Amino acid sequence: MTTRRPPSPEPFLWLLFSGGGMIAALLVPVLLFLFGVAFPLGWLTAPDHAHLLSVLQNPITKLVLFGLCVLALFHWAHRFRYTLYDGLQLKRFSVPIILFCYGGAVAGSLISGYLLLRA
Amino acid sequence: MADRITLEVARYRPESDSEPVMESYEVPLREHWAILDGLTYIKDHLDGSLSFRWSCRMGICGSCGMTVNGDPTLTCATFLTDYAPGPVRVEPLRNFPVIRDLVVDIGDFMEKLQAVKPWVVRDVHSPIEAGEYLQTPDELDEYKQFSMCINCMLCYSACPVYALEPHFLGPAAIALAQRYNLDSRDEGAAEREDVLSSPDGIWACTFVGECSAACPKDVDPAAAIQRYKVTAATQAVKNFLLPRGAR
Amino acid sequence: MSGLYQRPISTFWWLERRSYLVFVLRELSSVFVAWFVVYLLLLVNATSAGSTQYERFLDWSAHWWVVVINLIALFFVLLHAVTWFGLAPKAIVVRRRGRRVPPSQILVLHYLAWLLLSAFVAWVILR
Amino acid sequence: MATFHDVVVIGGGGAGLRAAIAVAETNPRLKVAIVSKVYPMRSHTVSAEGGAAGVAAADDSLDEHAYDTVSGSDWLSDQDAVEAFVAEAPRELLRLEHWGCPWSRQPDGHIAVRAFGGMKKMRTWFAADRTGFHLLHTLFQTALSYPDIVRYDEWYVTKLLVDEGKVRGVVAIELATGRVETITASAVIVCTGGCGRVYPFTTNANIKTGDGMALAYRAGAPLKDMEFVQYHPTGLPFTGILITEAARAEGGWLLNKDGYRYLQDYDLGQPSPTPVLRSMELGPRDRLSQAFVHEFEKGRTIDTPYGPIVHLDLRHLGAKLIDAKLPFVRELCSKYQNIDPVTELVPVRPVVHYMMGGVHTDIHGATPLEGLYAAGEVACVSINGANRLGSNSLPECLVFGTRAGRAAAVFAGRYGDTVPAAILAQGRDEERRLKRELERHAEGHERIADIRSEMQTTMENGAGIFRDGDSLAKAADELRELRVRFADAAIDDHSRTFNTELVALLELSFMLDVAESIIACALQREESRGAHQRTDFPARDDARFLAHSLITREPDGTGRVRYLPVTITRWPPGERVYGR
Ligand SMILES: Cc1cc2nc3c(=O)[nH]c(=O)nc-3n(C[C@H](O)[C@H](O)[C@H](O)COP(=O)(O)OP(=O)(O)OC[C@H]3O[C@@H](n4cnc5c(N)ncnc54)[C@H](O)[C@@H]3O)c2cc1C
Ligand code: SF4
Ligand code: F3S
Ligand code: FES
Repeated sequence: MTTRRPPSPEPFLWLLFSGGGMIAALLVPVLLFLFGVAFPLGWLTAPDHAHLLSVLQNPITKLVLFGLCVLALFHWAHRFRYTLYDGLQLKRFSVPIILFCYGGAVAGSLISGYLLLRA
Repeated sequence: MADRITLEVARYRPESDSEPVMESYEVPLREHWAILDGLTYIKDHLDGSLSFRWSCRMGICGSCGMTVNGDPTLTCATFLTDYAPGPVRVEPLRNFPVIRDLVVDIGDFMEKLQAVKPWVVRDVHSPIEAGEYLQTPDELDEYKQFSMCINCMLCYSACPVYALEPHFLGPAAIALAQRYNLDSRDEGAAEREDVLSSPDGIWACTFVGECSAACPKDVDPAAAIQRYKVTAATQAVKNFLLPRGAR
Repeated sequence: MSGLYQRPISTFWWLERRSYLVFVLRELSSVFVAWFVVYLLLLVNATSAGSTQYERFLDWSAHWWVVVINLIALFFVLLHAVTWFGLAPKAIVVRRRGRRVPPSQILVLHYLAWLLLSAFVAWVILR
Repeated sequence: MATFHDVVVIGGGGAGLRAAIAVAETNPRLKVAIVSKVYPMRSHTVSAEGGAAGVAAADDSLDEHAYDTVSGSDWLSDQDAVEAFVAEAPRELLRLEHWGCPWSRQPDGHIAVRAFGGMKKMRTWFAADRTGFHLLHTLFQTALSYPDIVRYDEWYVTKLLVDEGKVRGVVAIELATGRVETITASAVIVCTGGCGRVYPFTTNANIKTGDGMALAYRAGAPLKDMEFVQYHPTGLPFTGILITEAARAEGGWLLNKDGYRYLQDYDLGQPSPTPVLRSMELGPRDRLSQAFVHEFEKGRTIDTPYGPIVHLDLRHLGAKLIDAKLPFVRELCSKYQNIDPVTELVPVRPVVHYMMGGVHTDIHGATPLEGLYAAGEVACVSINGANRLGSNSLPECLVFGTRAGRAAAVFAGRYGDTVPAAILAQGRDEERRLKRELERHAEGHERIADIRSEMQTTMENGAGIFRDGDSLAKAADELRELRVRFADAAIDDHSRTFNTELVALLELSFMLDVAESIIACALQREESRGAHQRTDFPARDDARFLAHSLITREPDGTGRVRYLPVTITRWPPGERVYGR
């Protein structure tokens, strides 16, 4: 019998990171293009409020958006943590970095949950 | 084609230098001459005190890795004519301590290699008399790519994470662990897990992918690492969900 | 052993090679993914607060600096998507009838999924 | 300072690693060390391509493998050794399979075998065409699982320590620091590989400088059959990189400048579209290399800047087979020759490849010097006689590496770790000598590389594929001159850290010893047999020379040759017949 170390959180963080990376790659470009570029620049007319609200209030939409927000935030947290470690060589500050990144992701997830539930 | 080319070679003599200095040598530029032939020409005819490693000069022993014009390269398998008209900068492999001139210290890798248990682990070794363990060509293909590693260290030299984090297990060691994990004859995956799935193991790799780009043998260590991340993460979820006994 | 030489690593090591720079940019894309989440939540908040708030949001989003940020964000998010799909086949090994599905096929599948999903999302919103 | 190990193995190639594991398996209480001038996985075994012979197929038999080996050796091998060898080879190859060697397989999962030159049956195990690479890495990685095997990586052995006729250790330089250390032992196994670098054009790696042969020779052990130097018929011009015999075993043809399969003119059988075992391109290496020289003399080879060549034609094999079975050949051709064997002809010429001779041992790997063992290419048991068959060498490393390891373990187990004071004193003497050498040669004038390349030319001219009394006598004279010049060789490098020039100097001095022994043995053998072809004595002469030559070093440094009868058990000398 091999003795096991206490389970490390890394695999779970990595799963969240990967899930976020995948969903972000699949969904964010189109959403960002529409709402961030095409509508503001008038290339396409923005949907009217009623339609958007009805889409938003669909529980499936809420679920998908919630998943997107949580995973995307953890994706950011994980990647950004390593970017700070490696890109800026800040590994010696790993505790505050971890708190900032994953703490930020948790806080953001809570906010998104609240906002989406309320919608 | 000019018939000579200049090699700018990093010289480091620990007794007298505090850091490497570049020295230029002119060597013949001939067809079929590898960078290594240029270096042996220097050693044989111009300056016998230049130190570098080489042996097979056929790209299989893994001795002759150096940084050529900034890229990690097997010097016996890249050719002077490809760099004409020069000059060509030849430096020791990055990310390793330099012992002398173009010779680096790879002791760190040798320890990591041993740490991942790169040998067949089995609960019961069947006797030789029972014949070979059967393994179909498809099963062989599963791990074959990862068994091609010549330990040339180009991947370590290319990986920025290893540069910043010397404790990182690194591409080749992980690829070799995967070579055994994926071998149908091996049962040691669980024993390797602790080392591989540690913060200094696969999780330190941020998938820069330069290791695979540098690898002269198409081992694709980056793929080995990513595949193991999937395996390790699945395993962790299983461990988390299932009670201990049921595993 | 007398003096080993350890090459110092510059803070700007990622400028030394093009591939390192691409890597660092790829990693930075995560910041823009996070920015998008913020932007999305602002949109959600405005939409649920009623049509005037929603119109306000639309006006704000048309400010030149917001558009510039979003254009940059879009660039990074696309970089993220392309690199992500490019690397995914390395991690994923799919087997069909005992044979390994070639990585190129997995790549194509990813792009197909991307295309279909994007079209679907656009249809839902623009319908 | 001195460290003690029960058994010290010099060399981390196929033979050395196998021997070290055998010691650890035989007696786990023994401390065993591997001292190697390169990291073990860089040893030259890594370059072996084609495969390793061992009877595996149902239609094959040990006797047939033995007969092929004995006739291939032109009856100069010891048949008791050959019988032991063929019996144990399959077991060793299987053991390697159990250790993880990625042997190529048949669809049903069993080991696949291929044809090889001079072999009547398909019995060569292979791992694509990187057999040596996989074999070496498997052995090395398996050796890592034995915590009791201590390694001295990149340590260069300069001397064997002998007291009262017993070998009790070595002196070695740690290359990284220049530190000289005495490593004492109860038994020493020499596994330092061959000496192809004595010649100018060779498949052998830079490290194959015959160190172990010279170390043993200087310590008083005899060298055996040194005149038998194998030329491989297919090396790439310029680099000398080997195109494995497997290329011909898979169906490749040798063509002269007229596109003609010239081997049919040399009593090697008639051409057929598919390969026929022991015939044509699958004849033995000595005969194929000799045929090349005859073609050259008839003006039917092609001139290139790197000497005359013929062509190896693989085009009819097709890309699929080449990629499956000969991927490394394709890689090497495209990298080093800029050609694609799928569509183009591969230029090849004979190239020095292997030493049949070496340190004289019995079938347990023991040399006449107590406590000294040898295995692998450095040793001569002999199973190779006057000509080695392709793919017999890797299993030889395994079989006799194991045997030497076991014998040394048993021998060392009887000793304690007390080492005679005389040995330690010798170690200190050697340390002083090395220091003096460095100082003395710092004042020298001759370039090491010049002496080395002249020695190589001398050997090629004097003791090439064909030799005669005159060419050999001339070579002997030239070597004597080179030795004088060597005394004045210059070292530019005065550093202790990784001084590769000092290593080059020591290697050159070893090579000069080996070269002299080759010439001396070749001069005395007035017959033609296998790889030793005397144009002045073209016939085999069993009456006088069905015997091993043994050369020992006299106190004045010269070699004395005597003969030892060949052991014949079941196969009386006969005619070597190929293609019929
Ligand atoms: C290109 C090529 C292809 C071949 N293909 C085949 C094939 O297909 N089939 C086959 O059967 N045979 C083949 N051979 C032959 C076979 O590979 C070799 O004979 C065999 O590998 C020799 O193994 P070894 O263990 O004796 O020596 P090596 O592998 O040469 O190892 C020698 C070891 O000794 C060490 N050493 C040497 N001198 C010193 C010193 N002074 N101090 C410390 N250490 C020292 C070295 O570091 C090294 O570790 C081939 C040979 C060549 C050149
Ligand atoms: S993985 Fe590739 S680059 Fe890295 S050591 Fe192995 S062969 Fe060299
Ligand atoms: S370059 Fe380094 S970060 Fe990972 S993918 Fe390769 S090991
Ligand atoms: S010298 Fe062996 S790999 Fe280059």
